[in-house]
Amino acid sequence: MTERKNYTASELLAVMSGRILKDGQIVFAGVGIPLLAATLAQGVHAPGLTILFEGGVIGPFVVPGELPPSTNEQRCTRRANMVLPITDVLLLLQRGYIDVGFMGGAQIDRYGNLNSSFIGDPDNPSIRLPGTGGGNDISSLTQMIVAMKHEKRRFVEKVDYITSPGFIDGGSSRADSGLIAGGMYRVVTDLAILSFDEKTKEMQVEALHPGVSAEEVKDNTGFDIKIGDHVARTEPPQKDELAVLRNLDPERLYTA
Amino acid sequence: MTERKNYTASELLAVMSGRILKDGQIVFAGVGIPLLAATLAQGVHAPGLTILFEGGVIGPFVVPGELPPSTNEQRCTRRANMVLPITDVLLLLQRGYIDVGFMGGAQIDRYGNLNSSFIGDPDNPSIRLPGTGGGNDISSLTQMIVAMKHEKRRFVEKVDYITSPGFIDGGSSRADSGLIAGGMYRVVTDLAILSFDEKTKEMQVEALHPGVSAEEVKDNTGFDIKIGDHVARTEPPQKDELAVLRNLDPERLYTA
Amino acid sequence: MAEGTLVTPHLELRRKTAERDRGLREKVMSLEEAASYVSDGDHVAIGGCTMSRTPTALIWALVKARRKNLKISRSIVSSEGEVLYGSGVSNHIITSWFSQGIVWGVSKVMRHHTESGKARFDEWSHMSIGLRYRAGAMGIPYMPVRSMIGSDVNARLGDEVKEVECPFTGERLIALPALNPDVALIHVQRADAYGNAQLDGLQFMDIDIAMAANRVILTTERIVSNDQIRRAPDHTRIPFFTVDAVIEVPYGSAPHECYGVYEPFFDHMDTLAAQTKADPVKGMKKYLDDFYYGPESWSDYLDLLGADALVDAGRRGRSIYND
Amino acid sequence: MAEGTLVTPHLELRRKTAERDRGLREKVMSLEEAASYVSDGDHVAIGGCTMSRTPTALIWALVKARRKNLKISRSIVSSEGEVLYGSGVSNHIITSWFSQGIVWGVSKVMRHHTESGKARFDEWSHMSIGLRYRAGAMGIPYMPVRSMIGSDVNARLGDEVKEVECPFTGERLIALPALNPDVALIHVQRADAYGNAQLDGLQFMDIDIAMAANRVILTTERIVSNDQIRRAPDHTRIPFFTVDAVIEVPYGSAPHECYGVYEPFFDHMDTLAAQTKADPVKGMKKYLDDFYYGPESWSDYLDLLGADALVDAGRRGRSIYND
Repeated sequence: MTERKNYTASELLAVMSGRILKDGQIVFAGVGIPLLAATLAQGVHAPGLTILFEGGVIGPFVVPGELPPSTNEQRCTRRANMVLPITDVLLLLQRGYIDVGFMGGAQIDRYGNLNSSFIGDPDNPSIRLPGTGGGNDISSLTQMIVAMKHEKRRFVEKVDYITSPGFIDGGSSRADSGLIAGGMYRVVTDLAILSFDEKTKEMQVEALHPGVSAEEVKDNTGFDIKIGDHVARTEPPQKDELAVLRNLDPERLYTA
Repeated sequence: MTERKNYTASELLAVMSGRILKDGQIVFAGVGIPLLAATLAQGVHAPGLTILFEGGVIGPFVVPGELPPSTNEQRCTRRANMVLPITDVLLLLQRGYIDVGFMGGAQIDRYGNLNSSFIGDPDNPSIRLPGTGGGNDISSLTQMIVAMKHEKRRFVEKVDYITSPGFIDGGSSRADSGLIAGGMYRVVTDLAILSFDEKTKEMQVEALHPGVSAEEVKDNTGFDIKIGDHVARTEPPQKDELAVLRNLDPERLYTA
Repeated sequence: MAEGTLVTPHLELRRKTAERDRGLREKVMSLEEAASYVSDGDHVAIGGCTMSRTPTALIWALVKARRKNLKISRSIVSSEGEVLYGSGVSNHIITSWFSQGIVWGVSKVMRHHTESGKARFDEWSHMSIGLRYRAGAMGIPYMPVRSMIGSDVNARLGDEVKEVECPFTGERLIALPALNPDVALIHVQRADAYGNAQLDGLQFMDIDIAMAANRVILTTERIVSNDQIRRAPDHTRIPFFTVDAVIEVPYGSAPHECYGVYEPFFDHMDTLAAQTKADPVKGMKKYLDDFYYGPESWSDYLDLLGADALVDAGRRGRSIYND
Repeated sequence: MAEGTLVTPHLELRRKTAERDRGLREKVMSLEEAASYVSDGDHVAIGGCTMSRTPTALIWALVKARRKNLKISRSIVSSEGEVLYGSGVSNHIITSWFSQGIVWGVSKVMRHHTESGKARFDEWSHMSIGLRYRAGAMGIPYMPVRSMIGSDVNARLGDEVKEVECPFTGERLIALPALNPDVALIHVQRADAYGNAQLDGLQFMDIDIAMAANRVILTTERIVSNDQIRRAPDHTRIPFFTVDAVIEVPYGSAPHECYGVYEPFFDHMDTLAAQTKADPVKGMKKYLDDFYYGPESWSDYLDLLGADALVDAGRRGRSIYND
């Protein structure tokens, strides 16, 4: 990265993933970067974007400086259009009302499978992670955007455990397993925007962030990742984007 | 019947069936006689009886003189403990929370099967009746009390069509068909109280109403019905029972 | 729905949903515009139950638009079913019970159309209708149930129900096919311009119908601000993104009731029952001429009901909150 | 539940329900009496989610009563799971996510117990947990679902999930086994003495849990009259006949939140996280000694939280209605 950057890696993540969201979409968001990015998108280019939370919330407005600690507390319901039981909000994914699921990730592999359950052998793990929450449901039932730090230990050849399915073993294996809808759409990192090959379903570089080289991405990825010769380059975060973001999280809870 | 009776056949029906209900029971009731009988029971001997209506009502108080036209209008919800969607109130039957289903009947047969759909051949009926409503669900999923006029054309050897299952073909045929719970408990008529043989599941006379002879029941039943030599006899409607009933339905909408 | 397909395959259902504009946008329109959202041959689910929260104004608009061959489903069908049969808007109704109402006996109009073979009345148990909508709302193709087993209701439905075995207990159950209507017509007490609807009192099957349908047309006694909706989000029962059209129609269920706003117009219902009892064909034709084809607007229709009747029904309706 | 039986057979479920006194009767009691409704080895479902409407006071009473070997299920498990593991009340938790809360990182107490094999943490997807309760609430033995397919979450559950085929579309789905807990613990904003409960704001899975369970113990911020409940019956979410015990417990979810009444006690949660992060065993022991074994009554427990914290959490909680 260049020396001149006036934003943190987390801010870059929030801005870049927020830009992918389109006006009018219905987005099932986790807390942290996804929530910030979606709220940022509402403020900048997508006023008709609707956010849903796993706790049972449709169309809330997040109050700047009062970010919710999870998707299941009353702060998530500020000025919401509707609250409903958890099972029912998750069923909206199964019915097909949701355009995008948007969450963070701890470990991802070549085919976009996510692991948030076990590091190491699940029968004898070195770390027991908190688990799927709604992650498995979201990634099974809709199109996904994942925002995460780009580190070699997080981008692995094969996850230790598929908590939230991406394209499983690539090719048609996701649909073959019975997951006939949804799938990974984009992975947004602090280095690049990643997409998946239409046929093989392997992760590839869609665009590099300002000042990031192809080498840097390869070095921070635990598998061989395809980067085209004429790969696109993203625009750096703009003043208005950063201003909205910093107003939302003045204490830098999620954007330190 | 004797000359001295000071009540109508419908009042007799309401009183006799109301007496069968026990304090603390949860009763799924239809409008008309069932609703009157259940409200009467609350007023006389079962203050802790809870009434449920198909429209989605738990524990209402019916206002005397404002009887609801069906189980699906706001009059059914007066001072209710809870209202909920139709599907959910019916699911309480499937879950097993309901002690008794209580409804009227148009046509019944030897094994307690009810028909409220077709008179004659269903493919070319002489009368198309309104259909099951929740009757099929109630009789499939809980113990039943049916209140109806005792007439030969209503008590038939075999119903033209099983809308609400009783004991199907008798014996174990109900359970064999897959209906593992519930079944007919009592049929209350203006002549007698009828029960079902434990083994054969054939309708039999449990008790005769005041002044009614065994012959009279046989003459008004379209199949050979068993009456024991020492059959019980019900007590005539009491003053307090008739007073409560007449207060509920002063215009005799359902007790003419 | 493709002709002959009982259950919409999941990917087709998703495609239809993805095509809808589900963003937060105003969608207030007239009854006439809303009627154009229903095409001849559509499966139309009707909200409410019997004489409660019937979307009468929408049905009135469909009759006036001379819509044809609609397949109708509803929890319990009352006089609106007689209107649909009588006007030729539908000759196929799927429900659990069909008559004007218990107090008026068996509907002569229903009998006339079904016994003559002019129209079809498919009978399912009440809970089965509800669970078919619910499966549709949940995005699953079937729902296991313990009802209807062993009866002729089940037998008569033939291949439209299947027997399944629980893979855990071995218990035998019936699989009900999911129902995803092409259009749902729903009347509520209040909604905002985006379609967020808040229902008071009895809910019937309306929430499941809204979630299951591929289009939802909502009439409402009044349109309130989105701010008011957001002040009590736990009272919102239907989310805006399931709704495609919002129309403000005071007395939109008349002559049926709208919980807490007005009770049924009993005298009107008595008159209708009497004239169809006398002659189901001529009686219904007169009713349609008088109240459907005659009045040019919904206001004209209300004029025909009469101010006294409107006031009386309203007084009785609001009385639920007097206790 | 019979040992080893994943799904309670229908007739057994019905028998248990029939045995309960479901009549309209008062059932107000103390926390100590209510704790006796839970037996060692029971499957106990916990209402709320993460740090919201957790029935903390009931869990506190179970810890004090030294209950053992409870099998616990919940939507998402937070610090109450650390307390259950740490106190030995449970060594088997079934949930979709288990940590104190996202902002505090991965729970060291959860890690200590699961990585050492001292305790079991069965992971299901969030919707799967919800649909298992819902199937239990509906009285069906399984629910078909399109989630969990193809993942290791599914694979690791082995025979506890089955693949089924839709008899109409041929689509492959997963069958989730119905869950009918022995006991449900639920905390609400208000209920009457009979157990009619009205919940404000987020509902989580509480309604399904109450319907599914074989016993329900309800704590409530306040007990209101049955008259008040009857004035707004469409706000009642849990009907009295599913409830076996009612206890009035102000601040019954502290240090978690109760929607509209108080927000989480964040400082308390920070302190707990810091001391278990330093040492999951000693840190948890100290927490239990200080806040569970130490105070003799729930009032003593609230005294330990401190008046300032109670007032502050209350001010933040009520602020949801300030807009």
